[in-house]
Amino acid sequence: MKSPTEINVIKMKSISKVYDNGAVALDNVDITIRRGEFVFIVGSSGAGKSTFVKLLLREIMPTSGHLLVNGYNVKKMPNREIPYLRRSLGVIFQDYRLLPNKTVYENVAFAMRVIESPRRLILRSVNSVLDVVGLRDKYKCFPSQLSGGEQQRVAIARAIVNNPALIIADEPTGNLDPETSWEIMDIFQRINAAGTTIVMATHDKMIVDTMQKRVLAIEDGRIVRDEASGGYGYEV
Amino acid sequence: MKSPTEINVIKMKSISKVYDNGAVALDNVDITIRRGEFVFIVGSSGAGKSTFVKLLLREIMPTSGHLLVNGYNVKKMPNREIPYLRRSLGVIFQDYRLLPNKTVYENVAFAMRVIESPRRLILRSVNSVLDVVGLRDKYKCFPSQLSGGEQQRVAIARAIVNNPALIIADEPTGNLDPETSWEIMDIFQRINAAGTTIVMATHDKMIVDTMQKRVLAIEDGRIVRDEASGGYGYEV
Amino acid sequence: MKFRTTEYFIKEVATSLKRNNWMSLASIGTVTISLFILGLFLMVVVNLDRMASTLESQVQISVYLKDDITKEQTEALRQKLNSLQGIDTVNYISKEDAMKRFSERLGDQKYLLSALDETNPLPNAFEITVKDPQLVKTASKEVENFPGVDTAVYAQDIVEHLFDLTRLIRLIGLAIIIFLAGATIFIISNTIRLTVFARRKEIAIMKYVGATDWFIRWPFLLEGVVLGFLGGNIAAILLRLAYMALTQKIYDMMTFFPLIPLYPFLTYITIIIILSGIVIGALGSVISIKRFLEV
Amino acid sequence: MKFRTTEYFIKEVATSLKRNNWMSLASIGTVTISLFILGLFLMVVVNLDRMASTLESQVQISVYLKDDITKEQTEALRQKLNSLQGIDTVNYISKEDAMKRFSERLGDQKYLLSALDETNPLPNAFEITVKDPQLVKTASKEVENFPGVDTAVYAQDIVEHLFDLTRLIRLIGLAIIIFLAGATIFIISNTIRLTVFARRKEIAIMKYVGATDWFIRWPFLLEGVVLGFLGGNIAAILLRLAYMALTQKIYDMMTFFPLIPLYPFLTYITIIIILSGIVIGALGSVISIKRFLEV
Ligand SMILES: Nc1ncnc2c1ncn2[C@@H]1O[C@H](COP(=O)(O)OP(=O)(O)OP(=O)(O)O)[C@@H](O)[C@H]1O
Ligand SMILES: Nc1ncnc2c1ncn2[C@@H]1O[C@H](COP(=O)(O)OP(=O)(O)OP(=O)(O)O)[C@@H](O)[C@H]1O
Ligand SMILES: [Mg+2]
Ligand SMILES: [Mg+2]
Repeated sequence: MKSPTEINVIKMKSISKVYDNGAVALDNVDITIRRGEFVFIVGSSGAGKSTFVKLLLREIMPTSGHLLVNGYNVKKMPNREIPYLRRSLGVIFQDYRLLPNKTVYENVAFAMRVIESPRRLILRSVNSVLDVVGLRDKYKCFPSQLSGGEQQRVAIARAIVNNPALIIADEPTGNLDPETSWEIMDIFQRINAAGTTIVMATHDKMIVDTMQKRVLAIEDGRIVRDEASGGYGYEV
Repeated sequence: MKSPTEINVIKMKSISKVYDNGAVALDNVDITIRRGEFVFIVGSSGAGKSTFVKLLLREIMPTSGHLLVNGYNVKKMPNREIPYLRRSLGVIFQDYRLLPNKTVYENVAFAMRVIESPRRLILRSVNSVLDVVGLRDKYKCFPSQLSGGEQQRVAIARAIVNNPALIIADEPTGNLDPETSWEIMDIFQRINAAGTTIVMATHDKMIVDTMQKRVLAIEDGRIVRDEASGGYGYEV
Repeated sequence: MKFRTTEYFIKEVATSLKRNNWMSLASIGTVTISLFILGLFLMVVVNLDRMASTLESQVQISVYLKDDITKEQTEALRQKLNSLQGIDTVNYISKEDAMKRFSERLGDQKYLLSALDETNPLPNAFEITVKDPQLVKTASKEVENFPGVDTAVYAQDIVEHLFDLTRLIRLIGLAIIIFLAGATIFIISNTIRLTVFARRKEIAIMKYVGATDWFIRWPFLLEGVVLGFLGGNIAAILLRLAYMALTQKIYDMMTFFPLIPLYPFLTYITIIIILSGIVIGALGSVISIKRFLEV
Repeated sequence: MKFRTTEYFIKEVATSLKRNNWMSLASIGTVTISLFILGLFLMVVVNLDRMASTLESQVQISVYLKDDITKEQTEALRQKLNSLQGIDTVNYISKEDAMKRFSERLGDQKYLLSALDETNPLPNAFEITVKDPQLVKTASKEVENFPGVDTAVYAQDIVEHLFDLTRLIRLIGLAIIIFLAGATIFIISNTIRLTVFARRKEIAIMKYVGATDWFIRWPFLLEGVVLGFLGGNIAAILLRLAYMALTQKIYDMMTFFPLIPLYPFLTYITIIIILSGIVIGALGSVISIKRFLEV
């Protein structure tokens, strides 16, 4: 991890993203997120939340602007450094992205294998993190043998197993029941309390309203609200 | 569609489902759902909701028991009749299942092509249903060019385009913001008012609590609650 | 199946070929190369077989005549030989002709003939060829008993070697063609299977929204036919070019080595190759999607 | 790379081969068949080349000696011929030997010799062969000027035809081998590409969770090596069996048709085929995943 003492974990300066087909997903976004913050990204379907997330791990390139994540200059970094940027993050993808040919255990362990952790540590960490998300007894299953929510929890386990300094979660509770969602939020809160920055795109009004954390609202690719401790913001 | 006058759209008698790896997903379930009902299936992650749904369209075979859907004897029907059972249903899958090589328009139209609808009717119906879910301007996009919520809405559009007598929705609002979710629920309510039976597995406490419809609660594969007009049932 | 569905299938195939373009190209490439190899060796083997037949048909029996028979007797003998069953050609070689040939055959040792002092010890003869070379032995035995015939001889060991050789050529040729045909079928259908495998999820989804097996199968089958047809065509064109070039090359280099003439040979090869492409492509597709349809 | 990672990669390959088992089998099958075909024609072409060389090396120059030279002069001539550059063998054929051979060659026309009245018009001769058949012409010219030599002759048109034939055989053989090598590379790497394509999403996911290109590449590369090695081995074993069977068959049928002896020929072929399998498998994998790594 580069410059771990940097105070700004994420720094976006007039970032825009226009997809190949002309869809404008982000439009001149300026955002700074500091170490240790817990930030909700809210916004209606297609507002640009996932685009925001994808920029952070350089899954996609910003069309214009300047972006710093964990000290990496995302736009200008050489390709061979991308893996190191990604290792400094824990990402929960909206579509999970589990390896279909690997079991639950192997999927979570994979995140540790890429950083060449010792086998013993892998065994210990994976088991404990599977415990945390309540999937210890499913460790041998393949993703196709899991329910939607179980898959989502494997994705969560993989994202947190390496204790990254920044966790980026795209809709991590979309397929979880309220009870399990709260368990996950509990975990996030504890991780956050230990100093980890958390950025979470979500639709869950109840969670956002209850937690009273910083809220970034995106609409049509623009930041329309940035409250230090706010609610979901739409009345229905 | 077989026997459209049958009063029971779904009739499950002591249905059990044990997966190949020994996981018991449904355990001796007895359920009857009548024409025109609106039923929520709730339950924690891994409770067996999707298994319930998958049985209805014969994606999986029950291990034991007796199951009638839209007049089809799901367990004993010959393979060549399966497509006709499925055409009598509109299914929204938890993982969307859009055709990756087809555009939004083609995906929705596909459900009409399989029943060999006339081209003019396809054009009209698909456009109007895309309007309903708010994706008319994305009709040319491929699924990979859509946000999570947009993909989910394409799946919804495909399920309702043929006006099926029974709509089965597995977590249809998991990736939608509250506002869009309510729009979808509005549509469902209107379709239901016109006589369509709707079975919807969901985690959305707010929706279930507000709508006050019949609620089936599954826990560890067993029906633990069946209320004519209930709430989500868990306090958090 | 309604007309609009047929129309839809055709559009489907065009769209699919375009959207899966590199997979389509990969399949066409594989079909082309496999069928080209198959066609090449088919042409070689057919040519070798022809050559073997030519060689076999050139085995002759020399029927040496007694010195004292008359023109009429000779003529009668010719009739008799001609009417013999299984005889192909009958040629009269006078002793003068024989001497001329012999002196040519001696080449640089021609001066040996000067020792003969202008006498010609060679007999008059008929040279006969038989239709089925297996008949050489029996025919020569029979002919030896005809009136006016002194002896009937043929190159016994050469003939037997020749039969061995042609049998071997045919055997190996057939083995190669059968093996290559099997290999072609395996490789093409394997490639198609892999492209279908890459699309197995699509197939499952189609079934989940109520498509019948044939509704899914038709576009794949048509696609297989198109791929096989295109690959087969390219292979056929390349084969034509190769054969023409080779014929020319061989003709330039060694005129004594006759290949089967271009037409209608190339037409047959073209038809065989294109048909093989279509059939393997169609069957490969249909068989490959079978296991993915069971959802 | 740490040891535990190497260990992990090896386990990965084993697991992957097992979990993608039919794709692995499909790849091995394709490698086997392609390399078998390549190897088969490699063996055929090498044999034909050998045969062509044998034929060429048998071209002789007959050096006819003047009738009046002495034993010493003959001996001196032999020395001179032996010391000539590019000469392979030198054989003395006395006029008696020559007559014996000639009478054998006449076969059923042996009675012609009776007309010679026991005189022997044949000269003494040396038969020489040259190392490089291209030298035949110049060598025979040179030898003709040696003292005691009458004429030096060789079968001019046959030699020229022979050269045409061997050149053609070599040319076509080389063309076929190059073409088949290209086809093998195409088909194998195409198959591998399709199996990698079926796993493109996995590759992308690995990159998204921070794997370096080489971390992803190694297991694929090793898998390619294993597939290539297995396929190559099976092909090599089949080739050995085929060649042994063929040698036996040909030996049984026609003893005059000598193939290259089994060893070390088969050893070379085995090495070439297995190495090709490994190299194509490894390169095919590495090149195929390249475009999927760019995420
Ligand atoms: N193909 C399968 N093979 C083995 N086990 C399975 C398979 N599919 C589901 N299961 C198991 O069956 C149980 C019920 O799964 P199901 O998908 O029905 O849950 P669910 O209620 O839909 O959960 P969620 O809300 O998370 O989607 C789970 O424990 C799951 O692990
Ligand atoms: N690869 C792509 N190519 C073209 N357009 C895209 C692509 N990905 C997303 N878009 C478009 O960009 C916009 C923003 O998408 P994004 O995925 O960021 O939305 P989101 O806020 O995550 O929505 P959701 O809550 O539904 O997941 C959408 O209109 C979408 O259609
Ligand atoms: Mg999103
Ligand atoms: Mg589910």
